[in-house]
Amino acid sequence: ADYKIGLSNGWVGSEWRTQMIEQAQAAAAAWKEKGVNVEVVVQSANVDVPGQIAHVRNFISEGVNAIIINPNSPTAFDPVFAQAKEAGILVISTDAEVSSPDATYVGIDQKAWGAAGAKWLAETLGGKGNVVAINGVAGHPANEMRVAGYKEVFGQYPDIKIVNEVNANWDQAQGQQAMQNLLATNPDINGVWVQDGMAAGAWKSIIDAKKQSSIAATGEIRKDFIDLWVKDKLNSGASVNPPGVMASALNVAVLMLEGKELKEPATAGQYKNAMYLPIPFIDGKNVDQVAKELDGKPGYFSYTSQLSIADAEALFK
Amino acid sequence: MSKLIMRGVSKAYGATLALRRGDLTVEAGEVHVLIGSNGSGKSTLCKVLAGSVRPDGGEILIDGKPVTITGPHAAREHGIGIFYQELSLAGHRTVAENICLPDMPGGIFVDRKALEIRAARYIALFETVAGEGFSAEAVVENLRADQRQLVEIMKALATEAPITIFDEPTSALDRAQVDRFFDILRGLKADGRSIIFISHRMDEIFAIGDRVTVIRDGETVGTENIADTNPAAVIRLMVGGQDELAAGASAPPAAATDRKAAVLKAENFSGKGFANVSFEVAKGEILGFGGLHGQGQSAVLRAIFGANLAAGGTITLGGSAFTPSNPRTAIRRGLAYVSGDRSRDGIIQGRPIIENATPIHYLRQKLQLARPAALAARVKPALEALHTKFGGLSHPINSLSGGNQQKIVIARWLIDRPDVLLLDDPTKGIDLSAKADLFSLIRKLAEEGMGIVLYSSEDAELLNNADRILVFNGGSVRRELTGADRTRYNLYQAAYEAA
Amino acid sequence: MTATTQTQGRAPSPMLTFLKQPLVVALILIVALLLLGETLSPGFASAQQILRLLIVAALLGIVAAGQNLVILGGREGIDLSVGGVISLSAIIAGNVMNGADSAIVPAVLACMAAGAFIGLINGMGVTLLRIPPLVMTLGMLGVLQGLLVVVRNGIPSGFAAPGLSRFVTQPFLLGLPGIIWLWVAIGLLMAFMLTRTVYGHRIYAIGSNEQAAYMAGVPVRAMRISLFMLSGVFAAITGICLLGYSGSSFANVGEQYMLASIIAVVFGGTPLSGGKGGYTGTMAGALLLVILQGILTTVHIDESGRQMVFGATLLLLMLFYGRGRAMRG
Amino acid sequence: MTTATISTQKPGGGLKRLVERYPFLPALLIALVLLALNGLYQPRSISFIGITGLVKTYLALMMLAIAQTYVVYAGDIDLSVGAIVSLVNVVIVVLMEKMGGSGFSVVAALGVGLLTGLACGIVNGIVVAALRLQAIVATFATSIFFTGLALYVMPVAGTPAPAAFWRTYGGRFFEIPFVFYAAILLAIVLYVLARTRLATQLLAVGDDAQAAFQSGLPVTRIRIQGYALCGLFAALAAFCITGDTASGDPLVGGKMTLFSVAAVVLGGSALSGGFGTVVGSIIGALIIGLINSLVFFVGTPSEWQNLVQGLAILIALMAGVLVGRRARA
Ligand SMILES: Nc1ncnc2c1ncn2[C@@H]1O[C@H](COP(=O)(O)OP(=O)(O)OP(=O)(O)O)[C@@H](O)[C@H]1O
Ligand SMILES: Nc1ncnc2c1ncn2[C@@H]1O[C@H](COP(=O)(O)OP(=O)(O)OP(=O)(O)O)[C@@H](O)[C@H]1O
Ligand SMILES: O[C@@H]1[C@@H](O)[C@H](O)OC[C@H]1O
Ligand SMILES: [Mg+2]
Ligand SMILES: [Mg+2]
Repeated sequence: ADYKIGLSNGWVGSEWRTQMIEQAQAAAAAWKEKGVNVEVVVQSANVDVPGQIAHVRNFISEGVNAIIINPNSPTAFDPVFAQAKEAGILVISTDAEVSSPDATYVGIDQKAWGAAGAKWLAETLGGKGNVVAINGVAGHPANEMRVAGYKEVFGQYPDIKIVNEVNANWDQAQGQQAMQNLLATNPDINGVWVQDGMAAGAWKSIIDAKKQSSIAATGEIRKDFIDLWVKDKLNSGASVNPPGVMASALNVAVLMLEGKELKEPATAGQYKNAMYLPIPFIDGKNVDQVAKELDGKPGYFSYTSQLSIADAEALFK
Repeated sequence: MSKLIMRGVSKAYGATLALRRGDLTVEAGEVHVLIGSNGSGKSTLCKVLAGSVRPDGGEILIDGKPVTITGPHAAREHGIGIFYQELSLAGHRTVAENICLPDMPGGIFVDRKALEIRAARYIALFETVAGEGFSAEAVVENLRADQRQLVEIMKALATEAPITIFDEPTSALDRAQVDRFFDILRGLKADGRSIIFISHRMDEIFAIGDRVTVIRDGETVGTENIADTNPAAVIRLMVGGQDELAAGASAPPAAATDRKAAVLKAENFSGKGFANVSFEVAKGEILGFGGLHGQGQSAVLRAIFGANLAAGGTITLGGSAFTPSNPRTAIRRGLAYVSGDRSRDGIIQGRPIIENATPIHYLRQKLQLARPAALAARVKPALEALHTKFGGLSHPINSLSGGNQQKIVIARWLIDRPDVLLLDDPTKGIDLSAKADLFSLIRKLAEEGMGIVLYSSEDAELLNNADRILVFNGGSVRRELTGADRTRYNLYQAAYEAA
Repeated sequence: MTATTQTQGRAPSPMLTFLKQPLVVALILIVALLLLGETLSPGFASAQQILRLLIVAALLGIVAAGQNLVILGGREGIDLSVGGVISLSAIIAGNVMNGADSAIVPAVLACMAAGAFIGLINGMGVTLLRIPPLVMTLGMLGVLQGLLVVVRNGIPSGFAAPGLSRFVTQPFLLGLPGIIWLWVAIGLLMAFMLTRTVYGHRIYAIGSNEQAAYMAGVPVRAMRISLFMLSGVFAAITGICLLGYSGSSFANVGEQYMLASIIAVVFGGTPLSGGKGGYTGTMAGALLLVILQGILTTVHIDESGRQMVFGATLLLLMLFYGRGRAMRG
Repeated sequence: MTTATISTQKPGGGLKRLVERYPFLPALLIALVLLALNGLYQPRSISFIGITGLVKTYLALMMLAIAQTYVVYAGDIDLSVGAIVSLVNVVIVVLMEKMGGSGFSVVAALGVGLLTGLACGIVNGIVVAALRLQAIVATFATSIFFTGLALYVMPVAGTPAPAAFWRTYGGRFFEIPFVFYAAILLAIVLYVLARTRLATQLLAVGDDAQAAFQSGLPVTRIRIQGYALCGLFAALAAFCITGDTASGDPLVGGKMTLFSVAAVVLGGSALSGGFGTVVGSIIGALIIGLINSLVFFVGTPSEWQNLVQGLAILIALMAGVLVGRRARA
């Protein structure tokens, strides 16, 4: 059978997104060996919410079999997804969950992602100390879920005190500036919970302040950071949100188009439509291994993983 | 009881005292002329009355009752209408909309019909003299300068205000338009309305005024009945002690000049607004351009200077060919151009006097650095030659009156002597003593060997100062007046023929 | 009218005139904000921290120099594309030097050339096609954002050379890093250029009255194009420094500088209408903005509160400067 | 173009008058060409369903472009429109939810939404016109403030709008989609607005604010009214986006601001004020949508899409400005 799958990405401000699309395109090509022709059509550009709704409408016009979207808003697509479903199109969101009952989410649990980093940090600090958090864009659902994740974990450690939380808009330089301001006014920081995209910046400020031996902080999954981590023996740990999530979603989508049925229906998450992928974790124990795997990749390349076709097949009856 | 009394009105702009003690009494049914040299405070006084300038002190009585005018809108409610010297039009709107702008008929919605009827009434007043392209539907931006001034007049008339101010309403109008306007003013007067009228043209003042108030250095120095005075007396009042600087009656120009040494020659020169214009200017000659305004005189000058596009013909400068392309190349070839529209073409608002005086010097000397001391040494003599009054070279040009601003702009051309000086109605809106300074300087420059082309919208200026006059009509030269032919009669005849 | 009457008006007291200068206002506010920051979060005004704030302010101040020139040049001059130029420059610099000190010079040259080229296109659009600057540079920003994706795709890496990082973050002379000296040098150069060179006077001339400048032989178009090119070059320099600051380049580094650079200029007393103002004020404006953001980072409140306070404070500070003239004179 | 040759006037005379009267004609032409190209590459995109989808999707941006147009008329600009959209969106969604999602709650919430937009507009108007702050920076500051408020009202996206609301927006009556009724109603409202005294006054202020003031127009009040109208239409844009997205999201409008400015320019209005039409802005919004779709339908590789879009918009912006001016000049 032959399928046409539309990929929509509404923000191009991060290399992570480019890698996400490239991996998804490669995954589609890999189906050829299985005798399945998967054609992908991509819409990827900076758009506002109406612009990304238009992506979906364009895919409907184009007559695709499935749409995989990294959505600019969790809730904005309910009506248009309903329309896609009416047109017989399978809709899968990835990287950020959507509220639509007509879509399935295939990606990581952002809350668990946030919790994993927090857990590592709390344990590394021996369950006590002053912690600051540097977050992405306030109000952005992925950000808020991650925040909920760390709050839950830190809540379990009475001796861990969150002394400040700031937003640095997933911008590395802003993360660096925020960290520097926090360091100046909170000389007794023990730990930093910071999201990817900004952790490298935060670490830069920690190193500039010569506090890398006394502060533990979460890290990044980009190769250039992993290299630094190894070289400077940083006390870091990183939850992995692999850019391969869209490739994973694509493999799941093809199997669904093939008419296969999930062993366990996708009912997780706040919207009861999620199927969560595993979240790898990098810390001192495996960082050398990760660095080796990333050898030869460009600096902005993110450590990644994805469901192979076989992995995906294992999820279906 | 007087219709309007203004007493002791004062206004300072920062360090500039624009108005010290403005007194003005206007009766119902009179045309009251306000006269004074540039920067004496006439417009300021009027703007205080019209509500667009907030006075620092003084009192205003209308019909004997003291009033406080809080803004232009309030002024209209007190029965004051105004023609602004710098106009107050919306360029993209139509003539009809502009006429009715201060008071659009209708409520939330514009009553188009009423608007058209109201506008038509005022447009009709000038129907015969408004010229081509003037209509209720015309977009103001597309109109000529005189037509815009007419729109502003109509706008002022449409207020139907008991007191209407006209602040230099005739500066861009031609004779026929002025005549029509004066007829209308006489009608208003007959209806008992009060008119405040400002002009620098003595003939107009005596043609239309009933009384005249003279204002000098921000202070009212006297009011006379027009019938009881004469131009010389008014001028004496205006200039205070310096009465030797009488009106534009400079000596009749020198006779024949050496025609062979042409510094500027135009042959079949054509472009937007003019065609097949040919002439020569000799070293030491002042060549006049005359005729009704807007007949191509200004366009020719701007095209030679490279500021307007030329379409055909040849220009020869000092014996070699010259293709006008932009002002910069023209300046490098020794051309100078002074525009009467100083706020558009001349002054660099808000910048020091020295920066306003030096741009040509920079270009001609290929300077890269601006060393204040060295520049001051060049600028000062040029300013002194024009009797320019200024505080310091680092003061902003805005601190000067219009006439002195214009002198700065002229001075910038004199630091490095040009070969040819193109004067495009250079005295528009500048006062009599400044004019006298300017023309004596021009004559001196000519005597030193400069070739000068002078376009003036004032006939007296041309007749008194030009050695020869080319009369323009419809974009080309109709007549050359030389020697004893240079009479007002000949000038008008050529200007009006077949026009 | 004589020279003496010109100056007889009620001259405001010299003290008041002095206090009303944008630069003075900004400096007073800077001190006040530092004190406020120190009160709210002890340590905020420590020497080390002020030094770090200065580095961040220098990054902003350098782009703002170009923004300032474009704005001074008038005709609604504004450059919204600086953010895109910064990002592009950081990427180019990272890839050309790729961690090698020996490649810093070629990297800097490449970035400045790219910045100048983008400025050239902006300037040509604005002058030759007479596209309003806001429109032209907004369109250019869209193009650059797209270009970043394309360029990024084919490019291996992007590391700052250690020398560059040291230049931005490590003490170089008198305890101050190179970037601060660079900023000071740019400040001196700008001041000299604007007050003592023909080029500077011409900037004010075209900004104040383009038509008059043209009639006085100023090469208006060439001037305006050169201003956009300078803006591109300054943005490129910020891009390079930003690479040094963060160590590696990443997409969209420049985004936050677009409106920030304009605000710094306005805080410094240069109105967006052009022809008036200067760079010294802008330097203070950049510092002011960075300190304000710093304070907001260190106080512990909700992000919604932070944004409301930030927005309101910006408005409040603008009341000190950028107010337009009253209609009624 | 043929009109020019038929005309007895000098070349361009007929076209000139046509464009003077209908300044949006060049934009309309561009939009029609784009529509045809979309149809050529993807016939279904211009089917009834396709067009319905286009209108449904871009009605919000059209509204926002209209909002922006009224301030641009007066020579102002509003960089907070996107933030107002977000704020109104979360306010109405939260209210509808709090009041139980009945038909009445929807109407009441919409009323409050309009008031919210109006209030934001008036705040902008006061800040820009009464306090005389520069529009670009001042409305940027208010946009930060409004975003903070939106985050306060709804810290994270997610609350759904009641079905009664979005099913109406997405539904059909007598086989005709609701949005077409909305479009017709909008056309009538705009026609009526164009005849108001305010529209003419805004344009007169945009032409020359000082002249308008001296003519006795209450310039400050007029500009505030322009911003108020802008706020109202931003609220309508929020209704549309809520109808099309059926939910609340405190960041939903953020990116729309610059697109609204681009749409206004694409539509042939002058950013300097005094000249333009709302119809043009509506077409401008459509042009943006049509370009985005066309880039996809012609099969542009993903990494090139943003660049091609950016270039196409830049070229369309230039074309709009150039054609409009050439015809008028
Ligand atoms: N807005 C202003 N700011 C600063 N100074 C001003 C302003 N308006 C006028 N002045 C100054 O006030 C003085 C009086 O100007 P005003 O315009 O009233 O003169 P005027 O008599 O109308 O002159 P003119 O005949 O040239 O029109 C001048 O010195 C002028 O430079
Ligand atoms: N006829 C004119 N009158 C007034 N201003 C003009 C005229 N022509 C052009 N200008 C203004 O001057 C600017 C510069 O025009 P100009 O040709 O010649 O540029 P330039 O930069 O001096 O020349 P170059 O490109 O050789 O450096 C234009 O953008 C325009 O605003
Ligand atoms: O993890 C982030 C992902 O969620 C976002 O969508 O893109 C950037 C990544 O850093
Ligand atoms: Mg005057
Ligand atoms: Mg040129």
